[in-house]
Amino acid sequence: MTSAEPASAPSPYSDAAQRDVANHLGMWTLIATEILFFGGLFLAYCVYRGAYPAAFSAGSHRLDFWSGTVNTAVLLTSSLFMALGDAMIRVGRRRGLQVCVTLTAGLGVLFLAIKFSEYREMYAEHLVPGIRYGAAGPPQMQLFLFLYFVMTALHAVHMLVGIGLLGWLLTLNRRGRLSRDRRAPVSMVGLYWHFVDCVWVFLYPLLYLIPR
Amino acid sequence: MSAAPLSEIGGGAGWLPEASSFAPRVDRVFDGLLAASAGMALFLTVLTLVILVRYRRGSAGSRKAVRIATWKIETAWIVATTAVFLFFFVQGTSVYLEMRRIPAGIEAINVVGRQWMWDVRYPGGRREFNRLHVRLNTPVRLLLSSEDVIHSFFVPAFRLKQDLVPGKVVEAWFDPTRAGTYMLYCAQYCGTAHAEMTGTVVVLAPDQFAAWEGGRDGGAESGSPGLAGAARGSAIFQKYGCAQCHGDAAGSRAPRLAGVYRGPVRLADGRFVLADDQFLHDAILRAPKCAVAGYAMTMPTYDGVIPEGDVLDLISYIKALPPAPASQVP
Amino acid sequence: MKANASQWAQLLVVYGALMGLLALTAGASFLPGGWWSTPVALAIATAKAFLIFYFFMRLRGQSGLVRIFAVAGFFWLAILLVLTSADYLTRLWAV
Amino acid sequence: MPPLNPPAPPSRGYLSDGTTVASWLCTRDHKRIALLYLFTITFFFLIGASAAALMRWELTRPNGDLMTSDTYNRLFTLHGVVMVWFFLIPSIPAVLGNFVLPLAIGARDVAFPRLNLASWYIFVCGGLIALYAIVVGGVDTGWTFYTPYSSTYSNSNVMVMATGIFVAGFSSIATGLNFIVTVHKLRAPGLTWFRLPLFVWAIYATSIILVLATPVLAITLALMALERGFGVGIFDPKLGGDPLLFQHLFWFYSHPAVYIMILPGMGVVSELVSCFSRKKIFGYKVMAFSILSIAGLGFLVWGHHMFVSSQSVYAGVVFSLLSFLVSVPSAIKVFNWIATLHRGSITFGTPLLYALGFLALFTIGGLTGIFLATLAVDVHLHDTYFVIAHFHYIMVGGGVMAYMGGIHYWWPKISGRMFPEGWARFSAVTIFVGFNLTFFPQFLLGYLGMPRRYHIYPAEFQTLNVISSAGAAVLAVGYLVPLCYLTWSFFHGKDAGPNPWNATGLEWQTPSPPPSHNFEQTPVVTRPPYDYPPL
Ligand code: HEA
Ligand code: HEA
Ligand code: HEC
Ligand code: CUA
Ligand SMILES: [Cu+2]
Repeated sequence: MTSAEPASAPSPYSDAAQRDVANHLGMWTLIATEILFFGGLFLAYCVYRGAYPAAFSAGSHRLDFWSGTVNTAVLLTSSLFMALGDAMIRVGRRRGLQVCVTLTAGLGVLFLAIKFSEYREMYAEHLVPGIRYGAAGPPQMQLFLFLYFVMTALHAVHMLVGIGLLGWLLTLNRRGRLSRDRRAPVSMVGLYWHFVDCVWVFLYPLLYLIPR
Repeated sequence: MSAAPLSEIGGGAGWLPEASSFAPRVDRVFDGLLAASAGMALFLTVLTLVILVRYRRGSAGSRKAVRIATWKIETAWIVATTAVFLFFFVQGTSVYLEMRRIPAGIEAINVVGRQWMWDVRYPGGRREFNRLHVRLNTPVRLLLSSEDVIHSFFVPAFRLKQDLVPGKVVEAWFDPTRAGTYMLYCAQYCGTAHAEMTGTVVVLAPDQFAAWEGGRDGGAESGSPGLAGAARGSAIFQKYGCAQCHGDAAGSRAPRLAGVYRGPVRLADGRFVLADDQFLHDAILRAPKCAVAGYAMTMPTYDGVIPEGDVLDLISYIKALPPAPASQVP
Repeated sequence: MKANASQWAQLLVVYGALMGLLALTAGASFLPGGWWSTPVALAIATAKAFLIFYFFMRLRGQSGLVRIFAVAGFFWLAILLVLTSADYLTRLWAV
Repeated sequence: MPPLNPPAPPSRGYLSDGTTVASWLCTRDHKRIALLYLFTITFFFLIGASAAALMRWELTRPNGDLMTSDTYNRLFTLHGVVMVWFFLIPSIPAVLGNFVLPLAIGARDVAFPRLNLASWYIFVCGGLIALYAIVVGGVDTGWTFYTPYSSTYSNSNVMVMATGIFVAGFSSIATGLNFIVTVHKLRAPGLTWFRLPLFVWAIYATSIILVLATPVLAITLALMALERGFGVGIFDPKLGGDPLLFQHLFWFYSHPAVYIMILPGMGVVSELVSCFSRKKIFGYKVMAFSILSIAGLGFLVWGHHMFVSSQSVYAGVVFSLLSFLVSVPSAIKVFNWIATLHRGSITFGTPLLYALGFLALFTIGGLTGIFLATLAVDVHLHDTYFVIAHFHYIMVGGGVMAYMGGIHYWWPKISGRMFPEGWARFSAVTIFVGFNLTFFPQFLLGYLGMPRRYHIYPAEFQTLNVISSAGAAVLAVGYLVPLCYLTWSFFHGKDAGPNPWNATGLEWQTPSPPPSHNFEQTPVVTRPPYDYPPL
């Protein structure tokens, strides 16, 4: 969708600027779709938190506050490096891009590792509804924990896709396919990565910071 | 259950009767909509046909542009349409709010929906299946709940419909204004036998209602087991809704009863017992004690619901069923 | 080159603001909670999201059309939340 | 615009640019992808129609003795799922939209040709998964998948079918995204927004709905499937979950989805009415804005499917009011189409017959939608055959009629050949008659109280049901005849020439069938749309 076409293939575009705007519009449309994809989960969260505030608070306090907080910092930092990488390729610094994207992907992997250790911890504590559950507490706490797992797992799947896209950028760059004038893939992957970061920015207070 | 006779639907009237206090009000809104829509549709049809004939290619009609500014025409019909629509919105909403305003201070009848039967429990402790008896011209309040999936309590003659949602109790009410027997349907799809989750609402004049309250369905006298009992048992089997689960069309929700008698039955706890009269008796009245292996415990307890005489007739009926070809052990 | 230095500086400033907001919201969660806790946490999250959209995702340099596309998803999400709340918040009201 | 009279086509344009199977399966040409979609959805239509035929056969008997309840329940679920997600939603957008939209705006292709091809593969994947669910035993939840029946109690292949619909949803999203960007960025020079044909407006508005509503369906089906798989979930009443939340999420998608199914049809009908009355569409700007307002307001009315679900009374009132308001632009469109015919120079080609059928049947379906939006009346009519008749009048009488009209109108462009006019008129009239015979009795059945999804019904409903089934047989003839003559004419029809209807619109300035790159030079537009010479 975004890679450079071979010169022989007919392009629907008349010039590069038109293609660039089209790519941006396409990516932002995809992000709008993604907002509503997560939106169904946010709606369920709002409805049930409104209905069962105590159970949600109890569930929230079974989560590991520090894992969530550190993970937020990790993702914000990864977004910084993604933005720096974009700034690098804008002035043609391909080495700089390589370093920044590598750091971004590394922080993404770190995020997933912390997330996974959280999951494992909760599995050990019988806090996984439907798989291993035995927590004392109101039955509605399972609604919170179920939403926690679905929301964070869907987010983690998006992270995995994002890390794959970052790997693709690294490959393109190593093959010399990215430059100051051919940087659409960097912008597109960047938009996606920042968006996934934004989703977490909302998940963090909603899941980890419910007051007692 | 299938093909109810005419009288079951309309209480004798061929067209849909107006048998509750708000039925006429709903119908007046409907009639208004029908008149406006039919008038509009007819007008547009005639108009279009006239245009098609007059302005077919080569006809003599004038092709000069219309003199009125387009925006004026557009504004006119936007405003007119909106006004007509708002009129019907107000009408429909005011009647609806009245239908939802539930009169206070009436003892409620509990109606429990279950795949695929209606379990009606009256304030006095009396219980009926797939049948609701009410007194003419006396408002009735229903507390609707479901034990499994969503069902919907639908009596067309009353213009009444309300979903039964598992996990909550929903209120509904009606004021029957016409004696008769009316169809009750489950209107929300609820699985295999959704189309058979039907029943009747019987609206009785006050004296008949008092007689019904006094008796127990005319109190079937307990008869001796035997063929006559089996014949009566067949009717009772239908009446209490046994066939909903044990009938031939019911799928695999409940064990087939043909050939059960004097055979081995494997219970849920692994034991085998012999299905003798005592077992059948207990299975009907106290199902949980006789949980059969391989089935969900969905059979209601009929203790205090089915008179002892009817139980004996049911047992006669089950004994008399021709044995099934296949093994009964699930 | 100078333009770039200022651009990187700007990204770093935004990053600092993001981390500051994170510290703020994490710290606030140790205070005794009240009715204001969740609105404040969501306001901070919204501020963070705005910074990410506006600077990291470069909405500030984009045309109005792209900005409309960026807002559309949130607008439709608001429709979903508001009209569903119209049901849940009024269920117990008397008729 | 007068046609440019391009030189006679040397061959059959895009059809002869490579004839191997690979040249079709790896194509990025929007016109070939449109044909791939055409074959696929025709196949699914035949499946859905066969299910309808079996259902109508069963419904001739009140006792339900031709098939078991489980079979019947699987049939209407299969029918609803296939007809909605695998036929009608992709019908006009993915076939006619794909073929015509780039031509109509003077573009060489859509914005993302590879994504376009990928969307077809995704669609086929979803379709195969759905077919697998049908073959291994079907699904018995109804197309609405209401919980807790779907998530807990059903014993059928709910997960597989939900996966198929989930996958097909991403095909919808890809198509919508592609069309939005195409309309924004690839219009020919001079083709300003208010010079766009209304068909393009309609596809654009539909694409917005596709992109913003479909993801909500995807997450809803995923939540339902998770609940089914793990035995725990957010719709489960035992944990305090609310089955109504599922309904809110489902209808937040599925009401906008009904406008996905009708807006493209409205766009097609605008083209047909204007072309066959040789007159500019009446109130062009109002028509364009009404398309946009239907798409926008359509997101605000989903609660009208839940009036008796025990949602809040106040929410019901709000949703009822909004449902009346969303109907205003539809009414305006009907008036404008009739005003377009007024003082035109009307020829009765087959496409116009379909457009007139659309006008009549959509109006009846829409007016009965007004009945259903009226709170007090819907309490009685909800989940009866009145609703079935309402939406078949709009979706079959409106949507499918418009699709057939569009296929006939652009067939000369797609195939380069003319269809036999006599047969085509015969089948258009047959469909109209058969349709009314099938579905008008269902309004009466519904008012008398026959519930939906019932194959065992009181005996006095039999007469009307038999009439309805007889109508379905007539309808079957009306649908099968075009299948035959269109296939025949693709190979043996008369040469059409570039512009057989003398229509305006950029697509008619190319040879028929168009060459692979559509235009030799990018056209420059200087005139308003529907610029027919004065009469
Ligand atoms: C393409 C599909 C389509 C379209 C376009 C519509 C359009 C409309 N629908 Fe329909 N609808 C469905 C498909 C569709 N519907 C389906 C599939 C269901 C059932 C789903 C299920 O449960 O399985 C359904 C169910 C449904 C219900 C729920 C019924 C119930 O289950 O109880 C309601 C209730 O409000 C409703 C209303 C409307 C309205 C008000 C419109 C309006 O948009 C119609 C507007 C059009 C007009 C109004 C006609 C033109 C007007 C005039 C010519 C002017 C006349 C002027 C005057 C009267 C002054 N629809
Ligand atoms: C979106 C499009 C769409 C279309 C085009 C149709 C087309 C038709 N529909 Fe359907 N229908 C729905 C969408 C659609 N429907 C939906 C969403 C439901 C609700 C499902 C639910 O409740 O969950 C429904 C439900 C529904 C019911 C109600 C079932 C019930 O509630 O119990 C009925 C009953 O008559 C029906 C009939 C028909 C008929 C006769 C046609 C006819 O127009 C079809 C015309 C075709 C024929 C009559 C047969 C022709 C045969 C062939 C062309 C092929 C033959 C080939 C071979 C045998 C190889 N439909
Ligand atoms: C809601 C469904 C349902 C209804 C209604 C129902 N049953 Fe049952 N019945 C079951 C199920 C499920 C079982 C097996 C599990 C159990 O023992 O409860 C069963 C078991 C039985 C058995 C024991 C069968 C065996 O194989 O040992 C008998 C006898 C019986 N039912 C008779 C009746 C009679 C008589 C009625 C009506 C008065 C009736 N049932 C109504 C569901 C039902
Ligand atoms: Cu109970 Cu349908
Ligand atoms: Cu709707």
